[in-house]
Amino acid sequence: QDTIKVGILHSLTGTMAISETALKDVALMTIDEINASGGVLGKKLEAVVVDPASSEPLFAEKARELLAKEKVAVVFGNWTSASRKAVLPVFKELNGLLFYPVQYEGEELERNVFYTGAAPNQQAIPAVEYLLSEDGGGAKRFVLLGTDYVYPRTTNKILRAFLHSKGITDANIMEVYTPFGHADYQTIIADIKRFAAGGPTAVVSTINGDSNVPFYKELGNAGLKATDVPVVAFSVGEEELRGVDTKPLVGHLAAWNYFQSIDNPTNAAFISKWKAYAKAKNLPKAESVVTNDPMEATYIGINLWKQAVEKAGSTEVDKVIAAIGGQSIASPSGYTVKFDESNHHLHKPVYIGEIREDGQFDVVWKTDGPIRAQPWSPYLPGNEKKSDKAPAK
Amino acid sequence: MTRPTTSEMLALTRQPLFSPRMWAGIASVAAVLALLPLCNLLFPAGHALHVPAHTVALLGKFMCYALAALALDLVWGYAGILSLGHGIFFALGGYAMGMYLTRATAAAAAQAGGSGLPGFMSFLGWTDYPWYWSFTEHFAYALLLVVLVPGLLAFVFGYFAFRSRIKGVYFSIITQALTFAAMLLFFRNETGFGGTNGFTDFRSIWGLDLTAPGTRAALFWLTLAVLLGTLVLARALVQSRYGRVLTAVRDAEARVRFIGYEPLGFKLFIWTLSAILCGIAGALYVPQVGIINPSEMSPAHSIEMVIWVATGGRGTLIGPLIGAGVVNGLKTWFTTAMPEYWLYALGALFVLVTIFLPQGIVGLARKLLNRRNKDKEQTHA
Amino acid sequence: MRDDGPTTLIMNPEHELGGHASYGRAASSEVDTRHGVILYLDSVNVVFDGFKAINNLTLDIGVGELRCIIGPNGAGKTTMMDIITGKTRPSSGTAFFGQNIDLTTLSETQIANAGIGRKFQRPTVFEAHSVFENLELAMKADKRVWPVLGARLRGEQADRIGEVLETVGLSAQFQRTAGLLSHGQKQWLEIGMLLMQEPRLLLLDEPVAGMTDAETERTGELFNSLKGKHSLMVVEHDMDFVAQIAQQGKVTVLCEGSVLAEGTMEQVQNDERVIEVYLGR
Amino acid sequence: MNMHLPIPHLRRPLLRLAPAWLAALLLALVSLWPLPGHAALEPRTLAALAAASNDERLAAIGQLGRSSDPQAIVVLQALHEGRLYADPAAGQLWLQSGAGDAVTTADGTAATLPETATRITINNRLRRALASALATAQLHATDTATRLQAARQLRHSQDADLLPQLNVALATEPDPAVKKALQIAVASLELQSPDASTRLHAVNLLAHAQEASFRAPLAAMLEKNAEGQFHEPDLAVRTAAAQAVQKLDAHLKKIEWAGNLFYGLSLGSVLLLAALGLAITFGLMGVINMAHGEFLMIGAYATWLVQLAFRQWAPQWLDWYVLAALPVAFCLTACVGMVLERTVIRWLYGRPLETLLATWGISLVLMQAVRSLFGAQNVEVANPGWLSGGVEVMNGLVLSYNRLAIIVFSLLVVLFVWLLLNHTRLGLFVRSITQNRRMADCVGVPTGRIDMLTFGLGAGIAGLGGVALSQLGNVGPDLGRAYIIDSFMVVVLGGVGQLAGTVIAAFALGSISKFMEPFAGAVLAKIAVLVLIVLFIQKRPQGLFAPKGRSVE
Amino acid sequence: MLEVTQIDQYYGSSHTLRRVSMNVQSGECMALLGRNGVGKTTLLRCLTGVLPVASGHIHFDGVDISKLPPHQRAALGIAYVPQGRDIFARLTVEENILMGMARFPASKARHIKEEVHELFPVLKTMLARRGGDLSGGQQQQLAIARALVAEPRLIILDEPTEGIQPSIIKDIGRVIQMLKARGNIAILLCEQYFDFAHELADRFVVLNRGEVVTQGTHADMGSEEVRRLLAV
Ligand SMILES: Nc1ncnc2c1ncn2[C@@H]1O[C@H](COP(=O)(O)OP(=O)(O)OP(=O)(O)O)[C@@H](O)[C@H]1O
Ligand SMILES: Nc1ncnc2c1ncn2[C@@H]1O[C@H](COP(=O)(O)OP(=O)(O)OP(=O)(O)O)[C@@H](O)[C@H]1O
Ligand SMILES: [Mg+2]
Ligand SMILES: [Mg+2]
Repeated sequence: QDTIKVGILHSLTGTMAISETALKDVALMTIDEINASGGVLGKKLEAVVVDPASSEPLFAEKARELLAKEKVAVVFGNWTSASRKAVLPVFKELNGLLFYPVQYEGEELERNVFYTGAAPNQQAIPAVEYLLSEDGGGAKRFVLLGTDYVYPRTTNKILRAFLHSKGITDANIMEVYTPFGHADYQTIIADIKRFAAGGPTAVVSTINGDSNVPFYKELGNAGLKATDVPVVAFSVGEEELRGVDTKPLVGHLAAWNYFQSIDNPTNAAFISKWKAYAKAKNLPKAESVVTNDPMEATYIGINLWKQAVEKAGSTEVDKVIAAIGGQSIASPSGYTVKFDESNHHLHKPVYIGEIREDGQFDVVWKTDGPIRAQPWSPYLPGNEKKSDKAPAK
Repeated sequence: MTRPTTSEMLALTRQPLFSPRMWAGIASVAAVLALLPLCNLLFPAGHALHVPAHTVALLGKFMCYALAALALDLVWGYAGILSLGHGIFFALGGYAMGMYLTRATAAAAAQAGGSGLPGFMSFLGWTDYPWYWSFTEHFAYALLLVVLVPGLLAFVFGYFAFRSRIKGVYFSIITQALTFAAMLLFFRNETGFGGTNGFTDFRSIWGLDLTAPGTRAALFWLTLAVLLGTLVLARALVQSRYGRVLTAVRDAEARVRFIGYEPLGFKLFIWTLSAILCGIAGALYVPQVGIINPSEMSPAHSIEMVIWVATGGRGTLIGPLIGAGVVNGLKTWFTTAMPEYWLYALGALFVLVTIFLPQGIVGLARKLLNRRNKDKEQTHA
Repeated sequence: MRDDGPTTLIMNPEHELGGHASYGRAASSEVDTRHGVILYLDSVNVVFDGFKAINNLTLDIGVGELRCIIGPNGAGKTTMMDIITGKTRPSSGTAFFGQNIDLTTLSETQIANAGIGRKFQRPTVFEAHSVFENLELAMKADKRVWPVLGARLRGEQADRIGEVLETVGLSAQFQRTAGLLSHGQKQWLEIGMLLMQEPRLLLLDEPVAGMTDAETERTGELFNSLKGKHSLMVVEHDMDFVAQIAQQGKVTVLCEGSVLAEGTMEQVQNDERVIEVYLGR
Repeated sequence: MNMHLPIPHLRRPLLRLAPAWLAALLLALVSLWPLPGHAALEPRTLAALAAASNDERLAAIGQLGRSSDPQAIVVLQALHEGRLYADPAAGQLWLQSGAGDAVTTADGTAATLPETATRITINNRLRRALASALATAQLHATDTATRLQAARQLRHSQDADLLPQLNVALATEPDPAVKKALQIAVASLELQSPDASTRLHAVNLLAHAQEASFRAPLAAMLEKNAEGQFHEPDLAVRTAAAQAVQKLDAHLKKIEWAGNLFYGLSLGSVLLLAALGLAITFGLMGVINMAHGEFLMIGAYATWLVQLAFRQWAPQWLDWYVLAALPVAFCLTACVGMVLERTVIRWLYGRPLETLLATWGISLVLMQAVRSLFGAQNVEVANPGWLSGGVEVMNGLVLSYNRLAIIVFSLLVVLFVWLLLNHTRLGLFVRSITQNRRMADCVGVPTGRIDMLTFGLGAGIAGLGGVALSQLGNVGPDLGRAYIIDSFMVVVLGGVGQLAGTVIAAFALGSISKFMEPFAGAVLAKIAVLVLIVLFIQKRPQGLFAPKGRSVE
Repeated sequence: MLEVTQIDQYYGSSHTLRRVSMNVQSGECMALLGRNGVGKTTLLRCLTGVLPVASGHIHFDGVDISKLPPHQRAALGIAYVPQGRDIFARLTVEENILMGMARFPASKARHIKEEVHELFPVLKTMLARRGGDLSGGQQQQLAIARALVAEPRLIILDEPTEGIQPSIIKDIGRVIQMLKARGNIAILLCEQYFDFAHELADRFVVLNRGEVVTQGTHADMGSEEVRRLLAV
């Protein structure tokens, strides 16, 4: 056998296709790139793309198929936490290897999973810290606005505890949730407006996917500007902004570990590769493709896996897991990021960006360098006991 | 005019459950299915007769879907009640089983030093199981819930709906509203069922390791047995006088009243039975698939169930089984073979089936069989 | 060819009226006909969005009587049957079955189980069922869910279905799907279903519409044979047929929702008002 | 190393964080090359605009705002709008003109932008200061509207240094409206005044301003500090403040109520537009049209395409692209609908449940087709100028233009459909066909053609709905799925085949949701509405406008 | 005017019409007789196009219409009063009558002719009522009215007297006589009510088991042979 099979488990249809399709393409691009430079251990990588169609049971089924039938060495995939939770048992049972590229709520550490997205302390906490700072507007009141599911609920719980530690009382925190696919934010924005009359206010948005557009449109039309009430979002990146008229959004914020607008050679190369790839493969709207954080996380995830395989000299899961800790790579985010020796997360820099008229971000704040992930947030009770070493077999 | 004899007429009402040929067909399919886990257990990987574990798992899942489809066909095909919300019963059965499995996992974790609560509960800051989780650590009670919860919900909902004489699309749409509302409710963390993530990461059932091939095989056989049992039961039901009253209700509900049957009870019985069967399907599904979450309650999922039935042939009992197998099988195959284009294939399939096979796949099979029989007769004659 | 005609229908003692407690759960008590009257309608009114379909109608039918009802189109004959069978609720007035059963408070099912059967003006049968099954469904039996679940056809019940099949002339068609019958055949089937129900009171709305003259006559014989054991209310526009079955019995003429005339066939046929509104010149 | 990123449509170099050394260099250079001519704009101040520290830049902005030089405003405006460039090498600032690419130096002389120049980026804090500074500078503008705008802007300023300037402006202001706004701005600053009577005067003024943002400072006066003393020592002022708060609260309640009403209407109109097409294809024709959502989606994508076309070929008319999108979307979806009707639906009349299966298949195909053609991501549909923003009524309730427009539009569409169905024979024929297809055929109704037209009409109306939806939310392949369930609820709740029912049901559902949302929260409100629908159907098993009569059994 | 040659029709595998031939001339009334279930309605449905014919031809005015869909036949002037009335139940009586004029352009189909009201006075009083609410006999009258307003050249009546009160049956008889007298309309009348048919028919055909077994003129209608064919 002269190829190594690599599974790509991203929804290409259904509600999550909107975000995940691009990750599949980036993964394929990265694999092409690796193959062009000689492959891994002298073998070419062969991507096995499947479509779990945004359905969790199908994710589990497809994960099993990839591991048991296709016998892939590693799987790059998933976006939602629910889908990740759905495939976990399969990866554990069949001792597979999953690279998960999206920021998430933490509270998880699995032997078979490597997390290349941000844990809450690598995204949410710094963002709120910024909002509290003078430059961020010195917010005294916070609206925690999210879609009603696990990621926002968890993140907001962590944030609330964090805000308490900063002396912000519950009276100054408003927590609001909307159902999936909510498209009518009139009432909520009126409420925010009323709430904001009580002092400098910022909104922390964990609104999911499709609801962002109606939210921002309504926000703009209601006359709430970023200078009045800045909104920082954790799931709005360049890709999402492609579908929004950004003029009214200028000045609103996002926190990520990577922005396309970051200026460094690695990033420039990454971006131009992606554009060239999109054009070559004739992806829809290839002329206007952008890069974003999960795409970067996918890209470095695959490369780090390659390094680990080469270090281990084998694609065997146990050996790769043993080899991966401490692997590092010069990433498009401008820093050399490395896998933590023990907790399966990356050390990543955090950037806060303000939305620009062209749909890109102006970085207005950043950490001094990569910071270590805390999968178990210290702001949640009971977590102090938890070990942040990934469990052994 | 010749008058039919009594025995002729009695023979007509006392038909065998299935024709001998049908029996043979069912038996052989069942036998092949039953052998699969054995092949998995007995032959080592690489052996010509080895059946990979994931194939067994996949077929186990399809059989659960088939059971749900069969349940749906009972109400839709025979009582004319189109439910666009059967996913709720499936999910409730699944959740009931999931509660048991989750507790088993949590209990195992407690021995290793965990809190004894599932992660999402400790996360909510709960120190104990809420009341509606009481006794779910007992397998028997969980089984009771599997039957009771969907059954009770269906009974209450059905009682009021049928009493108000809600029919047709009105009924369909409120079932959809029901499942949609339930989905939103289960999405919430506070509801105490794990929010969007639902339950996953089950370890053991009834003390047995869930990942062990033997346990998997046992679950597979159990599902197969339940499916066959249900098929026979359903067949007996629709062939009985009750079944005939039911179809009469479907075709002319008002007329049925004037000959002295009260449709409410007839509908309610089949509706509740169907919900219970669906709940059982869900309960069998969860340990085999390893996850239950609110997406099972999404309206689209319920519509898919309807589509399995329609594709196979509604009002035929065998049809839904075939439909569930074919649609899901194709979906499994397509999503790997042509991940970006499979929706075209599936969509086209649905369109073509409705236009060219009004009675579904079974209808087509019947047509072909009839034609062949006729040809035979002609050649004999 | 049949030679014994409708006489096969003469009921064996087991089917005799009152021989059994009523099966249906509806009639908690047996219908009380000690005064010799099976149906009372008293000053019944029905209004449909302002239109008075039944206007202060008072009418009674005796046990074993065959009553013919005639009257112009739209007089309210069908509506009257709707009231008796619970399909329509009167705006005011009372309708009693025997002395004790208040029809206005019962559901269609309860009324059917109390012993009132009906043939509709437009033949309505269960189109997806065979002729045989239609009769089987209509057959007198306990029609609640649990008993039905356990019900199996017994030999004597099958015999009875055979008899009725013959009576309505559908023996050869007994396995055919009812939906495929012609209009007239459906009429017969519905009459057959009514016979299977063994009701105490039969309401027949235009039973011979669409039948040939010969068949009409046969139907007439059938009804005459039922007279006395059952009470019948027959609505028809075919005067020859009415004359055949009414014989010396009472004929009621409805017009604009109330009784216009009542009397023997001869009397009403010569009534000027009846000729004016109904028979024509 | 500075990389020039190859983004073709961006002519100017991408900005980045200005490193500290750059700013220092700039500062040095600027001081070496004094700007000629304009002594009033100190080069040092200008240079500080590009400084690394935001505090320095804030100070510079403040200074420029108070400067009397008209060029100061120009510079500030450029900074505000991201048109100000600095070049560490040249030590110079450049302004890009708002309209085109013309570039001037800070003093207004024409120049060309060097390759090495980078855009000066600002953040919200600076933006806020800029707005304030610009407003201060504009207090004396000749245009009344500009002055009013400036005065309004300054109402929320906390900067007590502004007081003298405001007072100067107040003294010279001729326009009463501007004067009022200025008074309020002054009053809001005077709340901090050490003089009790000034404070009392301010409180009384603010009591009439009816603006939510003054509630907090007023309420704060009534609170006690840690030592148990009122923040506001003077009793009279406190009483006045208490009254003012009361008054404000009453006003806020009123606004909330009116707001809910408007939101309800608006949500109702959205539901109506989403459901109206379905009321035809499903309600009148009996097709359980699961692809209805995709018709909405096609309408929305048509809007996007029209917008693209306008951007490409008629940018000067861009603001009116929505109007052009209406007929385009209608025709496009109607055509798709008619093609589907002729090829698929027409085999399924009289088998309504099969239509569910087939249209579900169609919906899958349409959705995937859009994904293949335009990508899985959302596409950007911008509100044109006249649909952006909103009008503020009752001092605090913003009615956004797009929502107002959609309410009106939905009523127009209803009128159109009503006329078409009730005042042409089409409606009669459609109804006759659904009731008895065979007989309709026998009396001479060309059933095939009528079916096609009607389905096309339903689809086309859905397309119009899509245009409206594109102005509110995202436009993506899944757009339809989000609305299909609501649409069916509306049609069924209103009573299948009842146009009036659909209208009433849509507005009722909208209002109920919106009145419930404030106290139940969006999630529970949604659940409650669904449960209410279930309960309501129990009461009226055939919807709001149930068909009556003998024929319905 | 109407020429039916050798048509066959099958319901599935049952052969319902066997090589049926007949013709109807303008200005005459042709009676179609036969026992229940012999295929009368089936034949009429074939003529209106509701059912396809398996073989054979139907010519109307010399044009072969056997493949035309019903609405095109209606456009040629064939009106049909079906057995079972087929009223549009949720349309008003007025709309039901207007539907009869569907083959005309809208401008010609706005008003109902007074003639109809004279013939069926009840309908006039019930114009705003839903068709489905009418009594059986009223519906039958409505169905006939709907056919008459189409100004047909061939009118096909399937048991038009069913459920109608005697006086109106007489009126309908008079109408048919009048139509006959006009001379430009062909009438095909399927009727179980023998006396009624006898009175009106110029010619007749008797069907039995889907076959034409006898036919003849008015004079032969009372014959023993015909009566035997109609008896049970
Ligand atoms: N649901 C209803 N709504 C309005 N009017 C109705 C309704 N039901 C019946 N009617 C009217 O009531 C009157 C009586 O109708 P009914 O059917 O009882 O007449 P009938 O005596 O049976 O006539 P026929 O001999 O023609 O069958 C008719 O004028 C009819 O139009
Ligand atoms: N849709 C159908 N499919 C199969 N057989 C049918 C169908 N409709 C009618 N038939 C059969 O075809 C035969 C002729 O029916 P048709 O309705 O033409 O009879 P008819 O002469 O009009 O009788 P009637 O006088 O009772 O109206 C009957 O035996 C009937 O059972
Ligand atoms: Mg009647
Ligand atoms: Mg007939």
